[in-house]
Amino acid sequence: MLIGFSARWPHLPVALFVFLILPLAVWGQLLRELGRTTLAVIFPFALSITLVQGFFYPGATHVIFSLGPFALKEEGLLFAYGTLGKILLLAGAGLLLLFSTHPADLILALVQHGFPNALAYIVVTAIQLLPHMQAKAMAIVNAQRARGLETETNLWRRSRALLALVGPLVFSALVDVHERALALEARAFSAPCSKTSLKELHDTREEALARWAIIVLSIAFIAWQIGGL
Amino acid sequence: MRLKSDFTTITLALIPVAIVINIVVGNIVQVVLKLPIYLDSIGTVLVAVLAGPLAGAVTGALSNIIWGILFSNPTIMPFAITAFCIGLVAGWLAGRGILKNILATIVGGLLTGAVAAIVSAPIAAYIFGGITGSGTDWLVAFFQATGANILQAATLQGLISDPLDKTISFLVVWIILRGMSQRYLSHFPRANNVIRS
Amino acid sequence: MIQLDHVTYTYPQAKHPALSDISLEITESSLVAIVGPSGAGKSSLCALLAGFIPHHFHGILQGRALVHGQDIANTPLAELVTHVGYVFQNPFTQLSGAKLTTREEIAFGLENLGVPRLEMAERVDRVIELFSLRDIANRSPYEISGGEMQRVALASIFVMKPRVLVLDEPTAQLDPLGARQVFEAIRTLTNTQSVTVIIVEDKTEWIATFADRVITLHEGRVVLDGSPDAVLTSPLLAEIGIRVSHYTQAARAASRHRLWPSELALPTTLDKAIDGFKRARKKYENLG
Amino acid sequence: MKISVNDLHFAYPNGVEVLRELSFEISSGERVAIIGQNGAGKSTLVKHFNGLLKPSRGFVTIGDWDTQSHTVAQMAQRVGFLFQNPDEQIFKRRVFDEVAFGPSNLGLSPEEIERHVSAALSRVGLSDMREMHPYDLLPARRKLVALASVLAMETPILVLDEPTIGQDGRGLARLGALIDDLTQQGKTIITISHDMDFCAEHFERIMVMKQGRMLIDGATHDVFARFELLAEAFLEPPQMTRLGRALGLPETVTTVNEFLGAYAKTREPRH
Repeated sequence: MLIGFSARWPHLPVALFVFLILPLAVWGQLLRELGRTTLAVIFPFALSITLVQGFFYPGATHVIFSLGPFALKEEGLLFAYGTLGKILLLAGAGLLLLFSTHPADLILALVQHGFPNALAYIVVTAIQLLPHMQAKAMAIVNAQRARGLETETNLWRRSRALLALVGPLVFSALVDVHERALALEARAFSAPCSKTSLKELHDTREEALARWAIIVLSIAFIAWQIGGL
Repeated sequence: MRLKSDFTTITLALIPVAIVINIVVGNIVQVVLKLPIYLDSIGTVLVAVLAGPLAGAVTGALSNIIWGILFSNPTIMPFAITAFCIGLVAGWLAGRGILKNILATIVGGLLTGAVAAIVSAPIAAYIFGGITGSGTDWLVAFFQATGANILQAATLQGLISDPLDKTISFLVVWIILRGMSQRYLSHFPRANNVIRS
Repeated sequence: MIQLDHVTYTYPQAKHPALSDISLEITESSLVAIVGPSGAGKSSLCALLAGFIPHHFHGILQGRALVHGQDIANTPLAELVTHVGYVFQNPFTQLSGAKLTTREEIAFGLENLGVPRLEMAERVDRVIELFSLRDIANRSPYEISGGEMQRVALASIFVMKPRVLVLDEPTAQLDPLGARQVFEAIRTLTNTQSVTVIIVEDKTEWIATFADRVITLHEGRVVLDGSPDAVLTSPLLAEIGIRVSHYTQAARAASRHRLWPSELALPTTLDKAIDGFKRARKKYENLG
Repeated sequence: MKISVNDLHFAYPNGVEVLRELSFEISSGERVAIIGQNGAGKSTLVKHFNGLLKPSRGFVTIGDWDTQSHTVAQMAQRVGFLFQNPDEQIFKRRVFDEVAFGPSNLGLSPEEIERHVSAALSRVGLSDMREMHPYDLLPARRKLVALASVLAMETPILVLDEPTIGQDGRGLARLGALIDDLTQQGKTIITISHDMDFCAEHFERIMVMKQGRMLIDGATHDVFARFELLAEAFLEPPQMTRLGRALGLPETVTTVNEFLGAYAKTREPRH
C-alpha cells in the first residue's frame, strides 16, 4: 500500500490492486464480499472526483469537451484516475485485512507483539458495545417520541430535539461507565502484576518472516522514490 | 502529559463508550434527525475534557479506525490523524478552563474546528485528490474554479464546515456536562475542568 | 471473617450518613440476606465490604471494618478483590467488554492476576461445569439471556476464589426464569463450596427457604438481625416499607380472627402457610 | 377511549414474525395486565398502542385514530408510555423540568404545565424533590420521576412496562393505590409485569402471551385458575391462588382479602 502511494506512476496502485489484492482475495475465498464492499466504498469518491477534478483540476488545459462554461479536461481525468487507484488500493487492502482476520484476533496479535493491553481493551470493547448502544439510542428515540417529541418536522424543531436524544444517551453512558469501572476493579483490572492470557495465538516462522520482508521492501521502495525525486 | 494519572480504570472504561458515542450520535444526527452536520466527535471532546488531551486524542484516532472497521470503510481511517488532533486541542483547551462558560466554549469549538480543517486538508488533498465523497465536495470544485490549488481548496472547504460542526459539538458537551450530576463526574481524572469549585 | 465495628460512612457532600454505627460479625460459610427499603444503605454496605468504600467512593468512613483480619480501609483494592467478590445488579455493565466468548470472559480476572495459562484453563473449566455453562462457553457473552449473563458474572467472580461473595440484588433485572437460574447457581455455591454469600434480595420466599441469617437495614442502621423466620415475619418490616409476602400478610390477618394457630410462627413460604392453615382448620373441626 | 386490535401481525424487516393473529378490544377504564416470558411479544404488542411499531398486517386503533396514520408524537396525546429504564429518557437538570418535557411537547400553556407537573409529582410522592437533579435520586425514585413525566401528560390511556421493578414495599403500595385511583378517573391502564401478586391485587383482566400469540385473555380469576396453561407459558399463579388451591378452597382466590374471605367461609358450620 505504501508502495502504491509513494509511486509517481499512476497505474501502479491499480496494478497492485489487480495483481496483489484480488488474487489474495480469491485465495481467501473473499472475492465476492470484497468486490461488493469495495465498490460501495469507492463509488461516491469516483463520482465526486471525476466531476470535481475532471472539470476543475487547477491548471489543466486539454479540453475533451465543453458543457456551457464547464469543460472536461484530460489532466483532471488523469489525476482522478490516479487518485481513484490509490483509494481503490486503500479500500481493497483494508477490507481484505478486515474480512480475513477478526478485529479481535488482530488486536490480540498486536498485544502479543508489545502493543499496550489497554489499547486492546478499548478497541474490542468498543466493537462489542456498538450494537448495544445503538439499541439504547433507538430506545431513547422511542421514549422521547412517546413523550410527544417530533423528530420529523422542520429543521429548527429537529435541531432542538438533538439534546433530548443525545442527553440521555451520554448521561446513562456515564453512569454505566462508572459501574463498569467498578466491575473491572472487582476483577483485578488494575492489579499491579503482569497479565497472562487464556487464548494463545500461533504465529508461524514463515508468517513472521513474510511480515518483515514486506516492511523492509516498503521502506526500500519509498526511499527509492524519494531519492528519485 | 499526565499519562499515569489520566489513564485510570474509569478513563479506560470511558474511552470505548465515547468511541461508540461518536458513532451513534453521528448516526442519530444524520439518520434520525437528518441534520446537515456530522457531530461525530462528541465522545472525543467528552473524553478530552474529562480525562485530558492524550485520552481525547486516543479516543478520536481509534474512533475513525473502529468506524472504518465496523462499517467496512477503510477510507475514513486516514482521518484518524485529524481526530487525534481534535482530541489533543480540545483537551488542551479544556485544561485552560474553556468549558466553564459558554462564550469560551464557542471560541474553543471554532479553534478546534480550524485546527481540524488545517490537518484534514493535506490528507484529503494527497490521498483523496481533495474530495471526501460527500455533499461538501461542490465547495472544493467552487474554490478550484476560482483559482485555488487542490490543497488550498480542501483547506477552505474544511474551514467552512469544520468550525461550525465542532462548535456545535462543544456546545452539546458543555450542556451535557453542565447538566450531569456532579456525583458522577467527580471520579474522572480531570473533573476539575468542568466542576466549578 | 467479616467484622464491622461501629462503622459510620457518609458520601462526599451528603448531609446524612449512608451507614450509621453498624456493628456486625459474619462467620465462615453462611448465606446472609440483607433486606431493607430503598435508600436504607444496602448497596453502601455491599460497597464497603468490597472495598469500593473508601477506595473508590471517598467521603468519611469512621469505625473499623475488617475482612479476614485485614482493615478494608488500609488494604489496596487489588488485594481485597481476592478476598471479597462482588456481583452487580446489572449483568450487562459488569461484562468486561474485552472478551469474545463466555469462557474468556470468565478467565478475565485470572488474566489480570497473572495466573499461569494451564492453571487458569483448569480453574475456568471447573467453574463452567459448576455453573452448568458448558452450552454457552463458546458463545459471545453479549448474546446470551440476562439470566445466563448474570450466571457468567457470578462464575467470573467465583473463579477468582474469593471467600466472601457479595451480591447486590443479582436478580432484580431478570425475568422469573432468569432469576430462578441465578438462585439455583447461588444454591450450588453454598451447598458445595466453602464460600460465604452476602446477598441483597427482596424475594422473601427465597430468602426464607435458603438464608441462614437475615439482616434488616433502615436509614443506615441495623434494625433486625436473626433467623429468616424471626426477621421476615416481624411487623416492623411493613412499617419501614419492606415487601412482605402474601403468606405472611394472610396469616397475620387470620391470626387477628383466631384463624391461625397461636403457637405457630407466621409463615413465609407456601409450605409453611399450607401447614399452618391446615392445622388451624383441624383445630377448629375438633372444637366444633 | 377504546383500543381495538384487529388481526395484528408483526414481523421485523428480517422476516422474523413476533406477533401473530392478535385481536381484542380494551374499553375505557379497564385495567389489563399482560404477562408471559421474556420474548413472548409483550413489549412488541404494547409498542403498537402508541404507534412506535406499526402492524405488518391488520390494524390498531386508539379511539378513532388508526396508529398507521398518526405519528408517535401525535399518539402521545392519547397514550402515555412508561418505559422500563428511566435512564433512557431523563436529560434535564431538575425533576420539575424533566416532568414538564412531555406536557410542553403537547403544547400546553405554562400555567397548565405547572398544574399538571405539580399534580403528577404529588401523586408519585416527589413533591418536595422538584428542584433536585434526577441523577442525584436513587434508581427507584428516578423510576417515579419517569412515571410522573408520563402522568403529567394526562392521557386517557397509560401503558406501564414493568412498573414494580426496583420498588420496595412502600413504593409498591403507592403504585397500587395510584393505579386504583387512576381507574376511578376513567383512565385505561395497561401493564406488563412479572409480579403476579401485584397483577392479582390491582388488575381485573389478564392477557397471557406465548411466542407472539395470545394464550389466554380473561378475567383475573379465570386466568389464574388455569394452572396447566400458565405452566405452559412458564408462569406461576399468585401466592394466594396457590395456597387456596392447596387448601382445597372451592373458588379461585388471587388476593389476600379474597383468600381470607373464602377461607373463613369454609370454616362456617355446615348445614
